[in-house]
Amino acid sequence: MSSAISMGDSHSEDHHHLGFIRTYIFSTDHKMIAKQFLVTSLLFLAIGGILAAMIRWQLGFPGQPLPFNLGAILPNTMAPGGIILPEFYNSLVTMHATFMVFFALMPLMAGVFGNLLIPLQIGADDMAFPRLNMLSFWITPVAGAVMLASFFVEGGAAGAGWTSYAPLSTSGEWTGVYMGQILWLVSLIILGFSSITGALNYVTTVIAMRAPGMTWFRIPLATWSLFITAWLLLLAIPILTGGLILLLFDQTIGTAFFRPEGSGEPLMWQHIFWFFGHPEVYILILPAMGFVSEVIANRSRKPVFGYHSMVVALVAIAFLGWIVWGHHMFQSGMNPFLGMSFMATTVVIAVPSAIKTFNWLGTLWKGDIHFDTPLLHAVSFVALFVVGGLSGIFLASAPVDIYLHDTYFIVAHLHYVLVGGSLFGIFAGITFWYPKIFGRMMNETLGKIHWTVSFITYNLAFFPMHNLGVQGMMRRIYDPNQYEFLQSLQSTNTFISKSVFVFAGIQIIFAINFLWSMKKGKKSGDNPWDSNGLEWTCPSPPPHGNFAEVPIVYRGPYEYSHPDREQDFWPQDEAPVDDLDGPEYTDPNESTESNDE
Amino acid sequence: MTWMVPSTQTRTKARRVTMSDAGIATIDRTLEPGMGVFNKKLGMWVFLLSEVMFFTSLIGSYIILRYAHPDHFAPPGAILNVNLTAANTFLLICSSVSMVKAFAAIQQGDVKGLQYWLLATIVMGASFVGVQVYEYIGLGQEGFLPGLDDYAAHAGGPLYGATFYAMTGFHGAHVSLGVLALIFVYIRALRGEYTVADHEGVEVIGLYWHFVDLVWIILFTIVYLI
Amino acid sequence: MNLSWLMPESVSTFGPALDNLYYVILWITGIVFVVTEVVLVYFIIKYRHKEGRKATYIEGSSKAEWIWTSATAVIVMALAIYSKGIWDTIRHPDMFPENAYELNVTAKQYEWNAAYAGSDGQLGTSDDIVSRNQVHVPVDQPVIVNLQSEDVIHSFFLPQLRVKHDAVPGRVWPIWFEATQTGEFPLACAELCGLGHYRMGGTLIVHSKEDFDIWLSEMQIEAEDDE
Amino acid sequence: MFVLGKNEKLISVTLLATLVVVGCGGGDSSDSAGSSSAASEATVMENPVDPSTAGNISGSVAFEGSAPAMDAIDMSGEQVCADKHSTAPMLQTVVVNDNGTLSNVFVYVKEGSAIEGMQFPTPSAALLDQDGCVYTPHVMGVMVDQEITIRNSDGLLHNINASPTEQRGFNTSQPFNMETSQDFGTPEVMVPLRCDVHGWMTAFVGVVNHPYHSVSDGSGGFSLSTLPEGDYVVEAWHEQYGTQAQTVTVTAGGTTDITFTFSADMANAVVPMRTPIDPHDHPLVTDHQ
Repeated sequence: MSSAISMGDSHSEDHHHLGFIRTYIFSTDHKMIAKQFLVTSLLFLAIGGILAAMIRWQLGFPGQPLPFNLGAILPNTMAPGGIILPEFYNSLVTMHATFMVFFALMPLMAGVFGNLLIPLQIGADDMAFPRLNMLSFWITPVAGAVMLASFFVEGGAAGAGWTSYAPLSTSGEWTGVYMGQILWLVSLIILGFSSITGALNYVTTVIAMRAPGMTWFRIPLATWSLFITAWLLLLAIPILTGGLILLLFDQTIGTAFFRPEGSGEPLMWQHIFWFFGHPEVYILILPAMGFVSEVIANRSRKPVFGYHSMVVALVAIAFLGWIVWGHHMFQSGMNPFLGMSFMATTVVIAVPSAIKTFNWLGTLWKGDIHFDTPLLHAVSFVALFVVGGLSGIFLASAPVDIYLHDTYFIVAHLHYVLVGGSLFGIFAGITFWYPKIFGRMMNETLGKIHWTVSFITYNLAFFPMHNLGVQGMMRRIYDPNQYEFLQSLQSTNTFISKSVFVFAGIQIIFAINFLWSMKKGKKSGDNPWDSNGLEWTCPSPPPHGNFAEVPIVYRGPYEYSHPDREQDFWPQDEAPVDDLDGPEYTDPNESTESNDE
Repeated sequence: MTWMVPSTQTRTKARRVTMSDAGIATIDRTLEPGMGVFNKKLGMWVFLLSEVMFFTSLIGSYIILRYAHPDHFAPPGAILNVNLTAANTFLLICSSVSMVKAFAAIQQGDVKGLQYWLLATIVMGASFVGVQVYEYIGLGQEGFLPGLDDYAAHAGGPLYGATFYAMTGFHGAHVSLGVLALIFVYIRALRGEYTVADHEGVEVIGLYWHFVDLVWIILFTIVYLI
Repeated sequence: MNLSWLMPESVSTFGPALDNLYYVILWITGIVFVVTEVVLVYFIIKYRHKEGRKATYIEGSSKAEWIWTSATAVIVMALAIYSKGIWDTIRHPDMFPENAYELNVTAKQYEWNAAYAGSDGQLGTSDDIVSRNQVHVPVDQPVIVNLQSEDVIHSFFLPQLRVKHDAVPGRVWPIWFEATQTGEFPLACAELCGLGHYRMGGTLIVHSKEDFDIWLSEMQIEAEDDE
Repeated sequence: MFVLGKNEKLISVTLLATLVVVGCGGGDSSDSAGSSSAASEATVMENPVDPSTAGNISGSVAFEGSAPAMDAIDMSGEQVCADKHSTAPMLQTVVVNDNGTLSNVFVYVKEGSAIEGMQFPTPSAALLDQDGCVYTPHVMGVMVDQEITIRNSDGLLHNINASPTEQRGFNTSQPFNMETSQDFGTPEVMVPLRCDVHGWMTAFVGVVNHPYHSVSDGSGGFSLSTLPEGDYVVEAWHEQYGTQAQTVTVTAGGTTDITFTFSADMANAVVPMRTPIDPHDHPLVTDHQ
């Protein structure tokens, strides 16, 4: 038994008392909400992937009809004869990014793991505000439905890019998209409420509901990163909402906040958007850093190298994220002095990023590394995040950015961070905590096939994009062959597209593994990874209320291979030897407690 | 050490009481690592930070636009009725005072006082919104409108109208929501659901109300007076 | 397949400096990349799980962390200072060259219209000469381009001159460059501006000084004929 | 214990259903279905005018004064199009014919109690070609709901940006040789079309709810045929010289001749049409930093 405190037999607190609807649909249980988020956001991930495949079809095989007679199901306003039109291509680019950023990655990070891990890792029975939590989930599919609906309205879906730079996005005059842009705005305004209610919950829960002994520096890094992310969400999303509302006014009631014909300031939109947008970037990567820290420490059976500096680096990245937004706008028209200060703050971010990377390497050093699927994904995260981080240095240097800005170099950079980083981090997280969510292990063979093919085709697809950028290929262009100097890049583009198709296709293996293991996977037991965290002390899946008794935390989360111990792990709630007769600790309010009951 | 946890709610309350003598626990085994406030209050504080950022985006836009295009903004009093709004501001500040009174009453266990002061707050809050609507109608008739093509006031430009309505409108919406929430709390107060020991709801709505009041003082200063 | 990391040939005065900075960063990041990935692969192979192996209990090393933290900080700050010099050359208002030839480029969906001073020698007058999607400039002379837009944001991108700047409606942004070779070079739009964005291309035509004057006077005569 | 798998499927099915419902709801809001069914009904509709009681209007548009010089189009950036023109392509703003008449004048029946409330069959599709980076024809008339087949014969990107005032416009692209169908559901004289890729490309479409419209041709002539007898107000519209109207009486079996006269000094006339978007109308702010 890994835990000194017996879990008791109180599994009876199951929720068969609640009806089907309260259990599975309008559930307030944080684990069920996490599962709901998981299913919906994976669905949105698939939608985003399909849109990406269509973008790559056009770039790989420009002017050719879509394969598998897909053209037959698309209306003539999108793809007559199956050939994608430029305006539909713009919608694809916009909606791909929107779905991936707002409906796939954000809910996968905060929605799924924030809900699943925070209460379990800090030893709470649920979130601070369970009903608000339920609301936070149910807003997401509503916003997603509005976003999807925009494909079906006259004029098509929004086509001004996910950044929706004004004034292109302020009026259908410029794009031919009227309703689609409005639905895009409305959907994201709605989604903002989901993020804020979620973040409110995470912050309050972490601050106020930690189990006895769970001091700040005993919190696992996954929860730390989710806690920092929640702060970023809480403070960044309202900025975006404010901006979206003003843009919506420009679209609908004819105000001129961002419209130059009424003396509005188009650049103000960019400042608002990126003031939100850069923290948003960290919202999408910080949780993955947390998952990877957990997985690497656990699978190499070693404490996280420099736990304190990992936490400090997280906080530092989150803080710096607020003062660097201008580096997205070096070429937008900016006072050159301002540009200089943004460059200085931006390069400083390399410091905490380097700390994290080297500390992961330090964690692997002299470890006992188990090559399970979660570790493979976690190590891929480190390998790919290094690429994304280093390519960021090019872009941080304002003069080099003059050339590389808005080229495929940016596309490569952001996909190395958001796919190589975030998505592989999410895969590490899902494969690692799957047994806790569903009580069964995922299939290792399928997992390794999925990882191998994904990792190889991912790099084949995205690494050459750096070269495209260096050759000057602009992003968001429908057909690069229109430019003579880009025509020699067509073979590279075709190769990239083929790699993307394999990368996208192999995700079916993951989907099969995900669904098959739910029913047929090997039973996992409470603690399949011999892990220290509190989440592994309760049954898999945890019952309603999680812990039979409130766990008491005696040590940090990464006491692996401690020299004083036979076992190579040391659960956080295992009482020290002198406590074997039971904790000497007594609750000063035992009497109050019983009065309450 | 049998510390059964039946539900979040009772547990939260238990923790709150614990905090008063948190010093007993050793550092390693701090029972309560929280901030010394109950969850709903903490949640409201955190939510208000989020609200601060929302108003920051609106006020920030206003400052940027006004700085870039001073010709669009009329001098104080040229279009907006400062006296009327000053009176309205006073009304809102009074409602904050009455909110404090309501909270003080229930801390003493004075349920009647709570009901009385809550009602006063509701009436003043609703009047504030009413005066704002009256002001909007008057301004609209003068051609002070947000739209680029609709703006027809004798001074300033469309950016003035747009920023004015965006900021005061969203503040008005917050006051209206606050009044609705206060009515909900008032009904609970009439049913006697708040006691000396348990009046979290009053405290939480009070926080929100003071925040909305504070935002208005800022808005009044920068929109009407400067 | 074109997998080159080399920048295309540069034909502007500040191009080589910018390229050098790029190659410096490429070398530094390239070395860091190779070292990090090699170490990563080495660790996961060397310390892979074997029967009976137990990991060494190491909680960290402040010395190692100080070393790599300060090394990173020094390198990136050095890069920032190096970048600043080049950035100032290109963008600092005081560094704009004297005696530059000045022209206006107005972007619209989906065209670049370059306007040159007519016979009155002044820009912005009715006798301006306008050329569509073709920007003519003299070689070896600084050129100031006043960028503007009629509708949405476009981005004026001359890849081989290492020039890129957004044209923002409602504002005029001056940028400068000096071509060092005659010939025709691509001009592109680098900011999504609508459905025709991918085709909003043009040509920068760099003339010798004499040819440029000839071209300009021919255009002036043509414009006067139209009057 | 949790019953897993089943609930995941249920959730996803519910979600999919929601999305599909919303999606279909969105699809219905497009009015393309409505207009095409109206068009198919119209093809079976008979012309309500009895030819035996009908007459015709024919005439020409004269031009007075010296013909303004036509502006040449600089097609040097579009070699494909430039090669299609044997002579230098000219802007079609004012086209004065050799016989001193004016082309590209849209002539239509503006008022006429005899045709008030009549339902006319919708004619087959009209063709608007883009060949050599110019619109052919430059001015055209169609009936409400009549299909306009817009053809791209150049094989390079054109977009067709219609900016009417009485109805929702459209802005579609044609990146290669292809045809697109569009129609207008509300009468409007005139709807301007433009191509943003080639700033010189403009065209005008007059949308009326009857078949009595015509455009003056290369010899200045136009004709409106098979009108029921009665009095009509006929209007002539030119993109530069504005509009003129005449009252015309049509007798059964007869042909009434009329002549419109435009002159060079009408150049600043008010042209009833939406002003094309011109951001230069708004003073540009030139301060930076």
